[in-house]
Amino acid sequence: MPDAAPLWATVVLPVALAVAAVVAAGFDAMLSGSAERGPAGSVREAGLRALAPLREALRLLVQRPRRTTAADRLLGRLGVVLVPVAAVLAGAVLPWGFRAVSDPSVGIVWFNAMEALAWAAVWLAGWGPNSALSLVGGYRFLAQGLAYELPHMFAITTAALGAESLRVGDVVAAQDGLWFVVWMPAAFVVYLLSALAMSFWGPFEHPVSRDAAGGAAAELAGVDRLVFLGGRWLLLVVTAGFSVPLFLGGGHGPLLPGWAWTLVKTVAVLALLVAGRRALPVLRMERYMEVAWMVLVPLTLLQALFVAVVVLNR
Amino acid sequence: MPDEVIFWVLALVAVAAGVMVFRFDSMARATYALLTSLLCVGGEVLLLGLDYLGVVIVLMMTIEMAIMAVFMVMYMMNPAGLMPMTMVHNKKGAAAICAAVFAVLAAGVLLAPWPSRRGRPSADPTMDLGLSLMGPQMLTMMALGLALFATIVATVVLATRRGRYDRFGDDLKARTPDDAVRGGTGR
Amino acid sequence: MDLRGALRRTAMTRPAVLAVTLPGATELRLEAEAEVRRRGWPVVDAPAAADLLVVCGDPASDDTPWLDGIERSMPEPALRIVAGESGQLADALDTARRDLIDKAATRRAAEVAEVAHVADVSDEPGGHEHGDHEGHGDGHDHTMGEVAGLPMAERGDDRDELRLDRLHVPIGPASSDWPAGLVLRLTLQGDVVQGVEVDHLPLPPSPRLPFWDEPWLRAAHGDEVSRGSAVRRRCAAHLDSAGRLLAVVGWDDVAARCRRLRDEVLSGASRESIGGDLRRTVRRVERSRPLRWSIAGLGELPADRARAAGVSGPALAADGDAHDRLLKWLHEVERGLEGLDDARPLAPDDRTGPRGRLDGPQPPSRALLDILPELLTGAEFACARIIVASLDPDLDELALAPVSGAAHA
Amino acid sequence: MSLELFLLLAAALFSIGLFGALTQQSIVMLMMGLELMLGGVIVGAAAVWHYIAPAAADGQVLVVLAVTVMAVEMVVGFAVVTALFRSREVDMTDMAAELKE
Repeated sequence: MPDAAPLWATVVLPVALAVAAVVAAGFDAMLSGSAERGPAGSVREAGLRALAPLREALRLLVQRPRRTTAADRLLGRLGVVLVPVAAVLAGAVLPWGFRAVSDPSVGIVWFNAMEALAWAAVWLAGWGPNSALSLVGGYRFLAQGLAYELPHMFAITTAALGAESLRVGDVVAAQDGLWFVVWMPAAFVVYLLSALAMSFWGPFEHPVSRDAAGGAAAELAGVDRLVFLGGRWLLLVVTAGFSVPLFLGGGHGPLLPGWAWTLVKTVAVLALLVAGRRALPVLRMERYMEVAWMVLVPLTLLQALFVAVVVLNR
Repeated sequence: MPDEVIFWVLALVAVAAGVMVFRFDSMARATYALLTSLLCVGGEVLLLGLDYLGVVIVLMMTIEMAIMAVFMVMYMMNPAGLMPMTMVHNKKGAAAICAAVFAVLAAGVLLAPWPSRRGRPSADPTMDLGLSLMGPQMLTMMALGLALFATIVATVVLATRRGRYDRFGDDLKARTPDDAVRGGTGR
Repeated sequence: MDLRGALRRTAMTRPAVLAVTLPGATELRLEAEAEVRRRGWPVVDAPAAADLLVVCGDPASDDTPWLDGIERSMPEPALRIVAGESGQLADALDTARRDLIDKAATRRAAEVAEVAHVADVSDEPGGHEHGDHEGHGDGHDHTMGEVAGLPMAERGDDRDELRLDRLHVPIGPASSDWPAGLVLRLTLQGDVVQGVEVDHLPLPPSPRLPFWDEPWLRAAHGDEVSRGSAVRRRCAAHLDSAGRLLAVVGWDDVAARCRRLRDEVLSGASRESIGGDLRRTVRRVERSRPLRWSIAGLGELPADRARAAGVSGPALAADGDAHDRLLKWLHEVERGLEGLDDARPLAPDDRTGPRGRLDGPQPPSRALLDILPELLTGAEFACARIIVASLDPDLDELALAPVSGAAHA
Repeated sequence: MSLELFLLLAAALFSIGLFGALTQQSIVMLMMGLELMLGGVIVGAAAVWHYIAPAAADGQVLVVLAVTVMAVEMVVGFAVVTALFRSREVDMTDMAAELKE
């Protein structure tokens, strides 16, 4: 059962998330490296490639910040900083084993509210520099938000419905026997899609994609860029990690202790997302929007209905 | 004691941001000042023990303001506020009216004999709310649902200029809609 | 050595590269891409993210202002190098890295530079200001004109019958995955392209033949060219175009594979060594339903319209949208695999280059440029980029005088 | 903290919102004033629930109502602005009034 986590967990949480983000980014860099330069010949070479994100972070720290003419620096800065902050705040309800930093009675809604902050953040980061392409990127994320948010909400509501509670700890407890992914597969898949969309990463990186010279990040340099793009990885880790308590049974599992199961499952989900990214081009919202509203929304509603009927008859 | 401090901080920020909404030249800043103010309102609601409603207010207002920013930039003059300008009418009269309204409200608040607290909040107010909406307040819930549905229909009708005859031809027989942008379901 | 200094040095051991290619420097671009990739330096797409600006080609004096603009909008420590001739690039990059490390190590107290430009720098100030628009009636005493030296947007009718702000945004010549030297002056409303003006950097008369068309042109001049080398060039050209389109579509993985294959084809890899990899990549693109879903219907160019516009080559043969053109390229590449090592001489009257017939009244890329406005108007920005990449005009060809034999074509 | 303090905050937000709604020419800005007013209503309703009748859910229902009204009001406002803008390029109340003449 959920216990309150000790105070030090508050400090450890951002660090743990950052480490996970670096590991995930390193894995991604290794896969990209083998696409660009062929398979790594040696373990050392592979290791060097995996270090690329850290090297990149150091490089950005050394870069001097820059600003653009007539920029709205206050809002731009706010947007940049809000991305990692939203990720960490959402991570506060993420149970590690059976303990989260905080397990409020409406944890699931809290998680959703914090990720909605990313909407505001990306738009602000795009608006701030007063540049056409970065504003285009900011708007793309709003469109993306409109497309993914509704199916996403229904997906996580389905998990809450299955557990008859909005508390994350209760959702984990309800999966003691059967994981939710078994009887809510549609919600799980939709959740994974929206996890990518929310962290505007991979197939959903249109707001920061190359065709608009980096979109919302087009004018960010130095530390700003590091915080923004690093925050994106944090968001990915948090949203991927949250699928574990929601659908994959949290810390439940044989033999290993709860924290180990959480770790294993989170790594598996992240690896799936990072590797799966290779198979997909970027999904543009003008196409995805229709799919989201015409297919995914009814699908998640049916899933929720099914779960509701099961819960009522149990 | 911490509650007291949080209350005052949130209250002052809410009021200050509320004032700034109408003082910023930049539409983006005005929108986000309003968001700040409403997030503080959400915080106060959390402080009063309504966890669910407080978080929902945070969630909804964030999304609402993010979308509002689009419309602001789309339709407003001078969205970035690069040129100082005023777009108000009847400022003095309005200020007088608002001061009077505030004075009356404040007097009412301070002078009214508020009844003392009856009952205790239940352990889970969210549950209360749900039971109430699905029970005695069912009518409210249904009315809200209908209103939201009517709003969706009405706003789409208002905002779009294209109907199904424009999209599927006069006899509605076209297999794919004639849209400016091709959608994703391949119809 | 202090720790901070050491960290600064380490940070710049792999500087981020922004490569800008000038018309006529395709060969240098390929060399630069291969060299940067070999070193594992990050390649970025905006000046804000870059440390090192690599200019491929010899900049004319007209090019200086916009190149300066890009350099100014790069965050310190920043450096620009010009790769004017092939074979010197490795040394130039080594020197640049050393300079960057020195620059980073001797950094002064941070003073923030103010840059006046957006990611895409053109040779004239573009109206990239999303600011005020024309007066809304009376009673508002504000003046129109410029703010902070930037012109204001004005309003105009748009696709959805809303009169919204118009932005004039020049795209190119420094965009990544973009035809070298091409400048499109877009009129954007939101991110919908409402108007396009096709322009390009000045094309200096060059003694060099357009890289992608070289074998056929040399054969036309009477030089002995083997069929194999012509096929190699065509395959590499198509792989280059496909890689570019896939990069714009955002499928980085396969784009990188196409580019690696392109370099291997050019460097003379045998059919056996690359055949398997190439076929796998082609199959992968062919079978990808998400890719088809994503770009089908973009830039529809039926054959009759293409022919009327003077388009020849794959864009005509594909007879369809961006996805068809991509598959056309890849199928031609796959077909060419057989003839990679064909030593027979190329017939002098074979004038079908990678982008179309070289003996027409105008170079094939000219026709591709001419149909751009028609295809781009009304498209969204992302779609416009995809359409341009799916046609991939080669501006080197514009400098080409009509090939002898064109008179009776 | 007391009921009075919360209600004073609610009154302040309401009055600021009213000021905005009365003075702003732009329809979108006017809506922002309305949103602020409703924000005041929310604080008031929640405070009354907490300090007077915590056992009943009526206060909470009022908050739900206010939040819904905010959403509806905003959506309708945008739709009206879009429609007006499409037909007349008008986004201000004064100008919409002039159209009547």
